[in-house]
Amino acid sequence: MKRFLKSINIPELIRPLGQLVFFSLGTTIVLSAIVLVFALILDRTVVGQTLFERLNVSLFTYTLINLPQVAIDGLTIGFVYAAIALGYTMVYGVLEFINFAHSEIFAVGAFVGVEILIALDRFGILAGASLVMAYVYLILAIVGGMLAAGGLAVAVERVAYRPLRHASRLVPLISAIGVSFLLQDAIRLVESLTTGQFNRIFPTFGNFDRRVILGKMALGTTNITLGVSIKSIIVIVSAVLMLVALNYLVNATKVGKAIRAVAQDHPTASLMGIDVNRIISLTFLVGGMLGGAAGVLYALKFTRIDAFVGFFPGLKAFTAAVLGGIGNMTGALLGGIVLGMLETYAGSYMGVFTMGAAGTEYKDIFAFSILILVLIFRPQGLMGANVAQKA
Amino acid sequence: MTKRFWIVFSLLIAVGMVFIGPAAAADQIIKIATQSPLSGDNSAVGVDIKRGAELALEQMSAPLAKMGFKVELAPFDDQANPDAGVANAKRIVSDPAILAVVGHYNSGVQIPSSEVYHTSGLANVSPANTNPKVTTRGYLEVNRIVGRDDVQGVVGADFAAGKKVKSVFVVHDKTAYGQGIAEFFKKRAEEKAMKVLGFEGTEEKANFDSLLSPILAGNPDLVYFGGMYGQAAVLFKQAREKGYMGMFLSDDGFDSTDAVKIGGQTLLDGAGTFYSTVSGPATIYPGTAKFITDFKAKYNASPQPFAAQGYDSMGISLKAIEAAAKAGGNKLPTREAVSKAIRALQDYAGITGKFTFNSIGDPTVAKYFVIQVTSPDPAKWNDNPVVETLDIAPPK
Amino acid sequence: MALLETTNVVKKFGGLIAVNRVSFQLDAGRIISIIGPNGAGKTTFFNTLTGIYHPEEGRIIFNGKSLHKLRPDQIASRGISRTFQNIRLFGNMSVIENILVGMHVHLKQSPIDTLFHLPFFKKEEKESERKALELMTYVGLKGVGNELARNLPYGGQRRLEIARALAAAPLMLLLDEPAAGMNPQETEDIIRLFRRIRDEKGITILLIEHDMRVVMNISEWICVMDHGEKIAEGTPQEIRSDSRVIEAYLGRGAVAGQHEEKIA
Amino acid sequence: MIPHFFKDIITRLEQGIYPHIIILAHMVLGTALVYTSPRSNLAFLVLITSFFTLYYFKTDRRFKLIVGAVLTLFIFPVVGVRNIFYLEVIFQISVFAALALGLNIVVGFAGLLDLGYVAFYAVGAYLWAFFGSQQFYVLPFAPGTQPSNLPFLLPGDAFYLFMFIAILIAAITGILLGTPVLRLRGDYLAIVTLGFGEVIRVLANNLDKPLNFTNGPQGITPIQRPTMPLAAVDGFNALFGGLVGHDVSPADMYNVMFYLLALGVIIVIVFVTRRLDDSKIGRAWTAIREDETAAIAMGVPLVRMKLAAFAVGASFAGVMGVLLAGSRTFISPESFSFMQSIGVLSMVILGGSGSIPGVILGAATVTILNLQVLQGLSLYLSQLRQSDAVIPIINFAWANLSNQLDPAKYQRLLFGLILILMMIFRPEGLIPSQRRKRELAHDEDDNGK
Repeated sequence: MKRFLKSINIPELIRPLGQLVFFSLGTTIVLSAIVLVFALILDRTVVGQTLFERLNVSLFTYTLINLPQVAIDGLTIGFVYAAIALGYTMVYGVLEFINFAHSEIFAVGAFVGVEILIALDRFGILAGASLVMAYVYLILAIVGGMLAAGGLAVAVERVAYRPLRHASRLVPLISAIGVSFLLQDAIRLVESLTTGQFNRIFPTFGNFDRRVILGKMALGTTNITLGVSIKSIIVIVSAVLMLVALNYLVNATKVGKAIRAVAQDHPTASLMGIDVNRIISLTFLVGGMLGGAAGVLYALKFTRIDAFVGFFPGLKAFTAAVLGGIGNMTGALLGGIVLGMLETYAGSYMGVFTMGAAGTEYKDIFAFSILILVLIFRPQGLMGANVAQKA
Repeated sequence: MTKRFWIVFSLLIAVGMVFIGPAAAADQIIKIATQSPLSGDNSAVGVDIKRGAELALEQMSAPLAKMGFKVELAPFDDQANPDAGVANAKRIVSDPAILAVVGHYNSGVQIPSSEVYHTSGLANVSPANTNPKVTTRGYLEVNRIVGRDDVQGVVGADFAAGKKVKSVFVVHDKTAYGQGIAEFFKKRAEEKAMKVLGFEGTEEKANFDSLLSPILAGNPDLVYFGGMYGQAAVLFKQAREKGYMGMFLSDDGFDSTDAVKIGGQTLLDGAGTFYSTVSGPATIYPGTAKFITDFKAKYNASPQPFAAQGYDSMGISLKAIEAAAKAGGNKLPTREAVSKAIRALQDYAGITGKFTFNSIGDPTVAKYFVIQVTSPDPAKWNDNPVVETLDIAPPK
Repeated sequence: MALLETTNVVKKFGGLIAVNRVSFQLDAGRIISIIGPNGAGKTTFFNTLTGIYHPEEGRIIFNGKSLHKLRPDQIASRGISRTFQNIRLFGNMSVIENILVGMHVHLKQSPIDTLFHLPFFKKEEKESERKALELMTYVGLKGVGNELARNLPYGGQRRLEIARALAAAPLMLLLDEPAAGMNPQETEDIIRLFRRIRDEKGITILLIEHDMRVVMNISEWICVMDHGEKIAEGTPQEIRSDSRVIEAYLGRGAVAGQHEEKIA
Repeated sequence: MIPHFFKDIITRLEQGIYPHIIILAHMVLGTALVYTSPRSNLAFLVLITSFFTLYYFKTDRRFKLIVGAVLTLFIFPVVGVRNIFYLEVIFQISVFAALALGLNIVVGFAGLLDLGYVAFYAVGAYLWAFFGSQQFYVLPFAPGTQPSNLPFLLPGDAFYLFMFIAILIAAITGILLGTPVLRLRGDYLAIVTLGFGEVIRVLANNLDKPLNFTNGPQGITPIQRPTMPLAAVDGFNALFGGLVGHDVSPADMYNVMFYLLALGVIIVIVFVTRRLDDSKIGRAWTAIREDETAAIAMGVPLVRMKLAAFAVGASFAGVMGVLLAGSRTFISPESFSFMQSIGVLSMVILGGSGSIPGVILGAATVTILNLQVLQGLSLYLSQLRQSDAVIPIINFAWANLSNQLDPAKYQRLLFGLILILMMIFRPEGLIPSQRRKRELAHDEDDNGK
């Protein structure tokens, strides 16, 4: 036991936790400050007046009181993005290749997880499950989703990417886009033939939908509750666990060392006796498993999934990976959090600040604009990529 | 290599053609097309529109058969996509045997597709399209047997006013349908002196957090959603989870068992969930008992919303073709004659009401319902009680 | 006046200093070699000269004008042409088209000329085709104008790359290991070609080379780099006997004579 | 030996007068089949494949031109008005061929993977949709609440002018979008253009407030068509009335007109593409595609040349957008989704990026697969479902087949398969691009051949 404990590299386990707290707090503070400054400025203008007429509260108070909830929401979705982004970043770090199909691998994970739960539900197992068993079933679904997604990722790499590894950069990317489209319809085909349905809905069980109330605040004539639902907590905790585990795998194990070696230089790594193909498969496996777990968590959080469920989260997660510095794991984390926060802050306040002229419908444009701005002005991302372009 | 491939390919096709020969053109065949989403998101409803029409064709084509016509159904899948709808429409009008189209679930598809029907003089009876523009273009060929969004939005707002709603937040799904209905709701709500705290469109299907924060801050008496259940139910569920306890109101896009599968108990909490619709559950119509039994017998499933309307649209088409054929001396009627015959029908007794069309193709009186969600069990969706029924003539 | 003058050029990659304060002068009409062990920063130095990298510090003056912050294509139009260490031809274009791309900066045809095949366009295309064929003959590629570049034999590809570089009518030609992978006969031929280019066209040549026979045979001046720094400079004779060069290049205890044949 | 025997026949068929006969025979056979069974997909396939015989068999240029003109200007319109669906198929092939040719400049020539190409199509479509409809007067109204009987902003004949304006506007949009992003590496560029495509679609969806420019998701309708001179209809009827069998209505004639317009645009595009390809600009694009670093070192201004490719490609899409708005009379954001971009991309990849005949073949194949084969299969399956047919042995009743199994809906599968299979097995496409052979007269002389 002691030897086992000794073999665990404690700092490597804890380091990402510290980074997490730091990034989350930092982003929250910066964004909150920006929003508050805007609110202060706009409060005197017609924007503040309109809001006052409607809700009988000043724009600044409105902004301030909503802030904690917005921050929590932003953080939750941020962690979802971060978990998906890790899949992009792992593959990019090793192969310098954008795995466009990762979003569908994520979707497959979500579908398998949800199908497992629906099957359990059909046998009436879920309805009567105790709280502990509910969590066991959830974990079962997550594991199922991870295995399916991981396996699929490996298969896709084998079939559609490996034969193209030495072609020019765009060739595997086009193939990946093809895989992405193919998988979307494949999911639909399988779902429609087996279930006749197009949407799948995460069954209601356990206490996941309950909300932990953290506080109540008066806003004009109404009361705002500050809270976080249990499923959001599950999402955050699982995402953190995944990040920590992945970080440990890559930075403190032998396999991780091999992965890093392959990322540095394929030929040299193979000269050192590393089976490059196996490591690449492993990378896809790990990336896919993370994506699959994220998929099930996504379904848990948002209830309804369809075959195209992966597209937007996938694109956002890719943005997050680029934002943080693609190829860099900590960067993916930071990117996910920053993007989730930015998006939620923008979505929550833009409508109020522009008097309804540009509301949440511009949320996605916001994410794309960030992607474009980052790529233009800081293509290496916030943290800086650990892979330089091979000239 | 490639060249030879093409030669062989072309030759093969040519030879094949010689063997198949020109398909024998069977005269005296009458086809009635359906166009609805048979696949994809809206397919549950779309398939049942087709099934309703199919059932009607089976049961009511006897008079035409007696005249020596073989009546066939030609179902098309518009995929809820305007491009697919228009391409199908061109295909449909190019088949001279097709004399009428029952169709479209989505107004966004019906409007461009019916331009094609219009130019070819092909009659179209719509079982479900509620956008005003469907008929306000004034085409002779285009008719519908349901109400209109500009009325349905008003029905919703009037219902809300009746429930003493003082403030409302309006959300829509950024589709032609959802936004249209929401705009009319908003207009009427303002007339009724309700405070419209916000009017937002969103394509988001999962994460409504950022949309919910202004809703929660404003804490309106009612949240109105113009659009489909897939978004509405998720939004409502998330709103409840965040502590909103007011009333939800949506439109006939909400009418699907999946809505309650998603929302579950949350739809029943607080001030409850209601939706307005132009198509009540089949059970509510006087003549539908037999339809439901027949439908269940044939398809082994309960009819989805608009199945009965599909049945009636087909019935109207058959009746009009019969009338036109009789007027033409039992000969195959022209498309124009069929279109005119539909407009000429008086008090056609369908299972969802008596239909007479006005000069632009709206029914002279249409029924509107407001239904409350009372059970979290998807199986009991059709038992949800109708809390209000209105007969309203289309606006001038 | 020097054709090319660099002063304290520094190029870093993150923490790694690839080129460290290199100052260097090159007079017009000479043939100069840069040598140094692998990773000495020679190619990086080339890339800073041609604008692929921008140096963090220092000045590069070419033909009396600074090349500061210029893009590679702008530098090319100022009269610096180059070849690459690993041949970088446009493989799926024909030989003649490769050369025509080299002439890009000198072609004046406008889109209007192009679309309507105005007389000027026809004249220019004809003229440039003639020049391209001349260049092919000049470098010893004949009758392969319509071959795809990737189908040429290795030596032919090297020659084509030189022809393409010459097509831009440069003042200075940068050659990155032009003799790599050639047999002695081919090497002999190509050295003769370089001399002709310099003598007949008056083009200054700066080359990186590992093959000491080539270097000693052709260079009028040699500049030695190691670890990003210039450690020596001089005539071939001086370099041959420079102790620092021998140490850097051959490692301690090596005997120059044994390794002269081929040092890699 | 049988293969030998075939080889002999084929070699003989490729010589002398035989190609002419084969081409004509194929064309006449196709026409006859379509004429006798106007509702058969197969017959139509025979007719449309006569283009391939025309393309593949070596005959003199004039013969090809004449046969091509007869096919496109005479047979297709006549066959098309007899069955409007064919005209729709031919029109869609033309539209997609034009789009694919435009994308081909960006992807095939310059090697820039643009996943948001449909954005420029949208720009053109919305340009005419705005100016050729009542939308200008709808600006202050929320979608769906405008009064009826608003006037049109511009007369329908401004359509022709806007085909040219669209070239300009789309090209400018291409430059505006391209300027910030064309420095990016290929794979990043792909993702960013995808983002741009989505941004344009979301904008079209959302620019209904504060001022109602696009009418949001409701889309803009009606959009004006240019006036059709009565003489055209009468003339067509006088000339072809006998062949068609019935008088053509102006509505049908519009379809013919838009088809001919699309054809005209394609001819212009092919002309421009070929001229550009054989010039300094085309060589620069190919050089960039082959090796950016080498190209820029040779003095090719990278960003400017990429922008040129973007602008030229965009302008083609812009024109087709105007045409689409005019022919559909209805435009909504749904028509400009990411899937459309991928559809056009798969046409380019399937046919052979950089190859003009290849890209046209790709567009035709994918469109026919989409509109005829997949939909034909769907119709066939739905007939089977209605019937009592049973698969023997496994005893599966077709009626029980899921309604969701509808091949027409599986376009993504089709596009995906095309992209993957082509990348793995034939990345150069069905008809690979070929560099023009120059007539290097005196080079050959030198060589003494």
